Amino acid sequence: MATITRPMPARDEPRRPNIASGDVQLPAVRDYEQVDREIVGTLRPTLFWFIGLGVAVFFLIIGISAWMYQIYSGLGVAGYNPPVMWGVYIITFVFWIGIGHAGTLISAILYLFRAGFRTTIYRCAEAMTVFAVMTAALFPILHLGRPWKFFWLIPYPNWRYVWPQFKSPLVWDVFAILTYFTISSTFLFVGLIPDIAVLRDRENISPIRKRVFSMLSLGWRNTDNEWRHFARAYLFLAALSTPLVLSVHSVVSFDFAMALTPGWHTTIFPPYFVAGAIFSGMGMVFTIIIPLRKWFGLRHYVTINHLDAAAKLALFTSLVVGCAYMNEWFVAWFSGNEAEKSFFANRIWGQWWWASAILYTCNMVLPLSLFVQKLRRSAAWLFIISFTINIGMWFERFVIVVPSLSHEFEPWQWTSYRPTWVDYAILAGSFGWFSMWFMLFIKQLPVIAIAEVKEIVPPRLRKAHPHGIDPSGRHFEYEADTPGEFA
Amino acid sequence: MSTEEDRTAQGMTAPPGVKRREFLKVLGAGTAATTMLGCTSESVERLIPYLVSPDDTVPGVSTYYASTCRECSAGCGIIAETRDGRTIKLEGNPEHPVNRGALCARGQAALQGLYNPDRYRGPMARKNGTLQRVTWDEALQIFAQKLGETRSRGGAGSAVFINQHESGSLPGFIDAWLSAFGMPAHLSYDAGADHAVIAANRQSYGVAWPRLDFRAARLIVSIGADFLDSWGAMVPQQLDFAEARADHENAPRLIYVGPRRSLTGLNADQWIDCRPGSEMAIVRMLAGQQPVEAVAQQTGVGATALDALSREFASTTPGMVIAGGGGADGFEVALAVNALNQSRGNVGATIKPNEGHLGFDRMASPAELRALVTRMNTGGVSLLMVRGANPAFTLPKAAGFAEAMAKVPFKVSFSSYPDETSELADLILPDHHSLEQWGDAEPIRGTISLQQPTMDPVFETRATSDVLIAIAKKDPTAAARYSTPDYRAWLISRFPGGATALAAALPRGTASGSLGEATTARPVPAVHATAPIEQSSGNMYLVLYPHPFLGDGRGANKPWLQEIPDPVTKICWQTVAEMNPATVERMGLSNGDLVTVRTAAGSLTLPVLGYPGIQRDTVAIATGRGHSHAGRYAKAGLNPLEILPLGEDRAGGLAFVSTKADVTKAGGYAHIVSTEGSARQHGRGIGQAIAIADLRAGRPGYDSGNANAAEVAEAAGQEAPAGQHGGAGAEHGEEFPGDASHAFLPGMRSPVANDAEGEQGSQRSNEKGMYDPKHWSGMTKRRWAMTVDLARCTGCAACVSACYAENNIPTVGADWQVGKVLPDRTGFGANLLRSREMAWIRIERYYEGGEDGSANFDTRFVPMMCQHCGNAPCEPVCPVYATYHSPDGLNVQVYNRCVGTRYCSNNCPYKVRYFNWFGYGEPARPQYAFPEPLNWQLNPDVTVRGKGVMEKCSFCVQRIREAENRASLEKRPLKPDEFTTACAASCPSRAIVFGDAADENWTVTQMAKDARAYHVFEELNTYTAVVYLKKVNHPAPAVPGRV
Amino acid sequence: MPGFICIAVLATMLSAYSGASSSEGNSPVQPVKFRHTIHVDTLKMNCLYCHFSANKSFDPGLPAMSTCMGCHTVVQGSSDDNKAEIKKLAAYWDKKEPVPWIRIHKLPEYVHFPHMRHVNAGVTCQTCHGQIQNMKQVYQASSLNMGWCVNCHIGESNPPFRARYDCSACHY
Amino acid sequence: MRGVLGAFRELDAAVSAIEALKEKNVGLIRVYTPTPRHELEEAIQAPPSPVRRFTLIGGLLGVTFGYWIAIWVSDYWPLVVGGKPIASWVPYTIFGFEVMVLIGGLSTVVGLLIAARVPRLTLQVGYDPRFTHGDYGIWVECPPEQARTAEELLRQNGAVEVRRER
Repeated sequence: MATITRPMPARDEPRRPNIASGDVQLPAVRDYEQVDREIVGTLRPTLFWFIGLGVAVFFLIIGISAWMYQIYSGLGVAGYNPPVMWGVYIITFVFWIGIGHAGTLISAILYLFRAGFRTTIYRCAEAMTVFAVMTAALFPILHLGRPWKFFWLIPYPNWRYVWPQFKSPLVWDVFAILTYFTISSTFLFVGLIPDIAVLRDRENISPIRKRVFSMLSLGWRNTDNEWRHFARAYLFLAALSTPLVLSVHSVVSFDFAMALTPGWHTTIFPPYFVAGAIFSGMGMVFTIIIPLRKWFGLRHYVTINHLDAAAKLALFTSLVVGCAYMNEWFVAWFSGNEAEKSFFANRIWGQWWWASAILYTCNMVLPLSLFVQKLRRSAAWLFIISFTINIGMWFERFVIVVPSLSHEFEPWQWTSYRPTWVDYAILAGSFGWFSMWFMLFIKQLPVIAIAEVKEIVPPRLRKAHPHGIDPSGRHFEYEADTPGEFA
Repeated sequence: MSTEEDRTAQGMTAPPGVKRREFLKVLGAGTAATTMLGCTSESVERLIPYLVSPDDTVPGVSTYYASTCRECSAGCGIIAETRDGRTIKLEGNPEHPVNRGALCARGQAALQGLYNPDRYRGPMARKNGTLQRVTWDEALQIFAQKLGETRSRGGAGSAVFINQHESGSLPGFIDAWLSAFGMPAHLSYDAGADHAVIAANRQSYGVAWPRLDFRAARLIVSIGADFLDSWGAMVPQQLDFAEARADHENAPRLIYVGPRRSLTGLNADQWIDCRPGSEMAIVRMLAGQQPVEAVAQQTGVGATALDALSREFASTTPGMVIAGGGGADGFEVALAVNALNQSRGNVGATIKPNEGHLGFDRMASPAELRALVTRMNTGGVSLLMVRGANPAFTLPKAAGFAEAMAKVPFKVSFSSYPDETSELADLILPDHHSLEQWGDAEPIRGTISLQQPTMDPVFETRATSDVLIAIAKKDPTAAARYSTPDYRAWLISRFPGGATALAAALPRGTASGSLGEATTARPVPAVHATAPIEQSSGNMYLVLYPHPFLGDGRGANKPWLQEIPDPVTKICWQTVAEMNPATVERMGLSNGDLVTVRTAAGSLTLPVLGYPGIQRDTVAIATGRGHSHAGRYAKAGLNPLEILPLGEDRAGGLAFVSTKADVTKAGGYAHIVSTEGSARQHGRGIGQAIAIADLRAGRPGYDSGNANAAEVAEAAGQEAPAGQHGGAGAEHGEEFPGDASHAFLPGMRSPVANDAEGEQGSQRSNEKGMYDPKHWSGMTKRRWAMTVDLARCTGCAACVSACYAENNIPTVGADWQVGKVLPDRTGFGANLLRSREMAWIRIERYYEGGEDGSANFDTRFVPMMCQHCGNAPCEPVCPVYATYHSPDGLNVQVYNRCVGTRYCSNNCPYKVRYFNWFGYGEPARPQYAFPEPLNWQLNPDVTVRGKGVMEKCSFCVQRIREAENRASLEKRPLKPDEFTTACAASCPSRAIVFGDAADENWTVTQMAKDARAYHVFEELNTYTAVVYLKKVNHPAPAVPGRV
Repeated sequence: MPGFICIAVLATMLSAYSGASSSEGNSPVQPVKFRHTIHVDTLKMNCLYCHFSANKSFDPGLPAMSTCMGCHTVVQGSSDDNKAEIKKLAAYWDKKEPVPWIRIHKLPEYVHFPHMRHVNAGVTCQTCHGQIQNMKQVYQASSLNMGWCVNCHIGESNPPFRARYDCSACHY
Repeated sequence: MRGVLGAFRELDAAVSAIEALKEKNVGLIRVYTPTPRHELEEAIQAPPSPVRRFTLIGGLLGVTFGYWIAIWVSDYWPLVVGGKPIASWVPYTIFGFEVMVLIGGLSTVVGLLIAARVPRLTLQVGYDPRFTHGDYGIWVECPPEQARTAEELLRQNGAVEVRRER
């Protein structure tokens, strides 16, 4: 798991160089002790944090009570309007699952690609993944007509002799999501073990935490042996997670692609969904990491260079998604299929023009601004963009789910759709649920991977400071690039 | 079928009324249809045995009683399926000469009258202002006493008895009773009947209603005569018409003349959209008494069309001209039309007076009731007795019946249900429902149609006839006339052959012979004639028409009739003002905008609906809704009779089209409660049609060969008829194969069976179970399938109501069924605004052509139910096998397995799956669709679906299994056409055929091989088990006479 | 995997009391202690004498009070407690009230069980209702859950009586 | 077990100490480092980790189970849906894959735990909390007679603290 440190650019290079993502450094972090001090310091609860947690729980309670009401009186309380049989719940399900993709992407795929900028943001993203999947997993159950029967989707021996129907994309979902949840949470935990060991050994930790941490750390001691196997295991987990990330959202996209509904029945969905998922994930990462680095005073860990590199990834995925949109239009026109054509006309110019407009603006047009380096390196702008991305991606799913169903083969059954307060309450509740977990996480466990940060911090040497050392043991002069960037 | 002795042995222990419920429920406990909650209730359930078991009834096995339908004056024969003491389903009586086994929506809904939750539980008397329950003894006592007082005051002569018109012995019985007390003969009143036509017929033909032989005619010109809606005896007329049209070669062409295209109008090949009140001119033109130009000028119809009409009429024999529509000059028009028929020799050929229908004889006209109003106002009425009829609602508000009635000293109502009239009564002696009492009808000369109780009374009601006898027995003078204990005995005493003959006749439901007196034409009283419509003021002509189901408002408290969309407008639970879309646009309105319709008599504010089938200067409103006191469901909608000025035609019939009205924008908006999504097919080939010429020439002629029709029309130099824009048609012709694929027809083998043999799928699956043709269960030997002949279907929605009755389908439109969850959607039909209707079969009504606003558009009625696809898209997406394909070709929905992902519905191209959004079957909920005792009607063979599960058409699988069970009990195989589905059974057009398509001997197999056969969305390779047969269009001939 | 396992476990637990949960062994005390032992075992009465429609209807049929009194107007019982029970019955009859028997064998409403098909196929009453002729007080002998039905239908527990095991044979 | 524990401030000091110890091959060496460094890896020259075998076996088991459960269940109560083959292997690939990843990933973690001998209950012998903080450490497990040499080597190479443990 080594992020190779290399010689720094010389002083005469431009003031704001376009840093290769592999070269992102932490010039303001001088030694291991500083890392421990600063990151462990973030765990002290603040009043602001308690308020945030309170708000999250409040929204969660709203959502839960709405759900109880829905279970009691029936799904009719939600805004379903047959044949629009899926609505806000499925939209939100796909939305959260999508967000859940950035984490594993950053921690696994970028790890395989040795992208240096992942080091300080991956822990956050990974936690986000786990919680997002936990949120998403609620919705398939929540949207059932008889939620108390959800376990019939799980293959278990029963006296009925009846098993799930393995040709149904919904059963594929069950497997994909459970696998994804298990693997990504395992991945998160494995990465956490050395850091928990660090926390365990620090003096300024309360005794209760110390006990808990010593249990969680599994008696980790940082021996060479442990590190050796750890590196291997981590590599293989990454290698397994990489195809998993791609597969999960492909499977989710099958929910639609396997149906013959116009607008769903298309082969482009898997790649299109995966790209969209990563895009939305990056959006959420920004939404979370930018305030965090400010409040936790970690701006010299998550530097502008990190954000810059991440923004490039977001830009790329946005381009992929945009390409997919245009492809949809083309196919609708080129196929000459009557149903497909009229459905698309209705989606873009008809009944649902406003939803499409929001979608295309937020996902195709605004992200183009990231071509401008100035904007890419402005935390404020990235924060704004991250919001539009989240909104845009929710509406992408809306545009996929609702207009297709409301304008199908049977003209007699063309309808409209309007959510009720129950839909909105449960949507709000899902955000409450997600934020609650995240709030709890950031004050219990390090939001930045201590051990991995230490890797890219220059080790202490008997020679004079400041300098780094490369694998061959050769010393080189070390200096901060782009002075003042983390001021 | 059983005779009446059997039932009298039925010793029912519990008293009638609600207490009786539990006892009945557990009787059928083995198959009791209570809500499916997904788990057995651990609560202690009781099993209550009979005290003395009835000899003929076997618990869990239905008994069938033949009787007579009293929902309208036609007098159809019905067969009541009774299970464990509850009547659960009505079917037409196949051996009955009137309806030959068919039954209309209103007939089906008779059950909801029988089990109506708002029925009077027992007799009531007005004590200090309010109606209160009393015992029967008290009630009879009060009645007898009042009678005595009236007579002692010498008021007997001024007592009045109004009866809901019916044929048979009862009218005579009542008159006899009245005369015994020295009272005048009763008024037999039917607000739904067309008095003008009846009077004219009697004058011209000597009978009230001659038989219309559509089969003999080659050209039918209907001048506002809606013989498929509610004009005359609907069911027999529809049977004959469908038969006539089914013979494509010699089918009569139907031309409809009138301001509004009713259901009949939509079934016409051509529509002449004349102004209201100008029908006479057209009749004159046909009679050659008036030049075309003048008529064109007067009617506002294109001269070319009129010219073509008159030439075609002149050159086509035999023809048939019929009139109706309730115009102010309805009587004159009808007379003129009759004269026209006589002059052209149609009488005897196509119009057969001597085979007339007797259902409309001896009917009192509204004029007589209006005369009564004047008498009541002047205190000239001492005692008013009303049975069934509801004049306070069915007469225009202007008539002031209610106010006048209040002036009558004592008013007795025999009505079974609360209504506007009984609300004003001082004493209510609730009558039995027609399914609970004895009676007879004589719809056809020489045929007695018998009416017998099919079950014990639901409530503590008494047959009015029995009440009258009881009263008479209290009275010394009158008692002598009544030897018999009750009306049944009285009937038997007069029945030719007596009890034995009656017992023998009951199983068939009919007997030859006659009970009714000879037809006597009633004297027409002085009529309150109205001025010609042109003289009234207003910017639009006002046309009121009776709702096809609700009629004069009788059915308004039956949720089925409120929920099943109007066949024409597809409106439910609501009253709207129909105007031509062009007019709506011109007035700067759009659908749902509120308009105020103001006449001399008052004004009404209601939402506007654009309907292309209306003449441009006309606004039309349906009557029958907007009750104030007729129960919980009847509150829906508005009553246009409130703004109808009092006016009668020369025969004393009510003039429904007698005035103009001022239609102005009221501001505000109301959602239109309609099940219609898009009224256009957008070239999807759902309802396909073929021109007769193409059919003859064997051309596929996709989409009614409109191109051809257009050419013909051009040749004829008139605007092209019937759904052209053949361009579109041709274009789609390339997309969807025009001719039907019989790819799956060889033995109609289901692809499932093929797959089991590996022909389609892979051989990887080593276990094929019952899908293996060699499997011992042999289930793959059958494939249940259905054909729907669009050339026969008139869109009357009888099938829909039959399906509601058979399959325990909940109605969801009542406003309390929505709760407070849809703030923007409240009031009646709120659930339907989110298109949550549950009808397993629906009638889609598509327009073809006429986008330019021309009068001639073609209408396609497509009954759409689950197509039971061989390759069903809904099946593979269900995660729990809740829907799958059974080896005998059914697309099965297993309710108790369904978890409610609703994915199946998303994936259904036909959109025929329906979801239980609320607990419609759970009594504790506001959404409960079967409030006590409506739940008595629930079919025990069909599970009542619980909250959160999907449901859909099952091809009446319960009937399939029942037939299989019967066959196995009798140790024989199924006989071809042995049974059929509920929709097919009730269809008055015989458009639906159901059966085993894998067996050559079933009719369905032959039907499916018709050249017109096609599958909806064939290009999706769903291998549907439902085969549609294209509609056959008869465009106007190019040259005079038939081509 | 933990997630997977615990949900599966939870599911299995839930399934225990979901669907047609088994009330096997349920044996309530009836208002009148009717003795199948005496009527069937000792007197060798045919089941169809009382349950008259079991061979021609879905519903097995419950004997009318008149059927009971047909014999018990004369038969007064041998032992004392029998006499007592028969008196109870007579009391009901005099009051012209039916005996409110407590239901023991109950299938959910969404299952349609045609008794006549089974009886005519030669399935004995005992197959499902247990050795009822030996039951002093009737109890539910079989679980009556779906697996139990299916075992017979697929011809596993009782090959000669195999029948179609298509869902729509019973669920509609 | 007994031996000598040395703590180092600097990385290169620890590296040289390891080389020295290996040269004299004094006892078994266990190195503590706050974060993995290639310099140390090279100095130690440990064999490759066995974890990969766990991953391979787990993955193979997973894919087999995935396919098997799907096909077995379909054939257990054959019901045709949408006219498709009762056991259609193509979609079942999804189960093969997902379960492969699941079992594979979990067995990898199991492999890690087994190979790295965690979880362990006691940390006391030959360990110091500072090794998770900033310092490097070397634990030389050796008989007492060699302990002295070890101590000297460690000190020479700049150990900030050396202590014997038993």
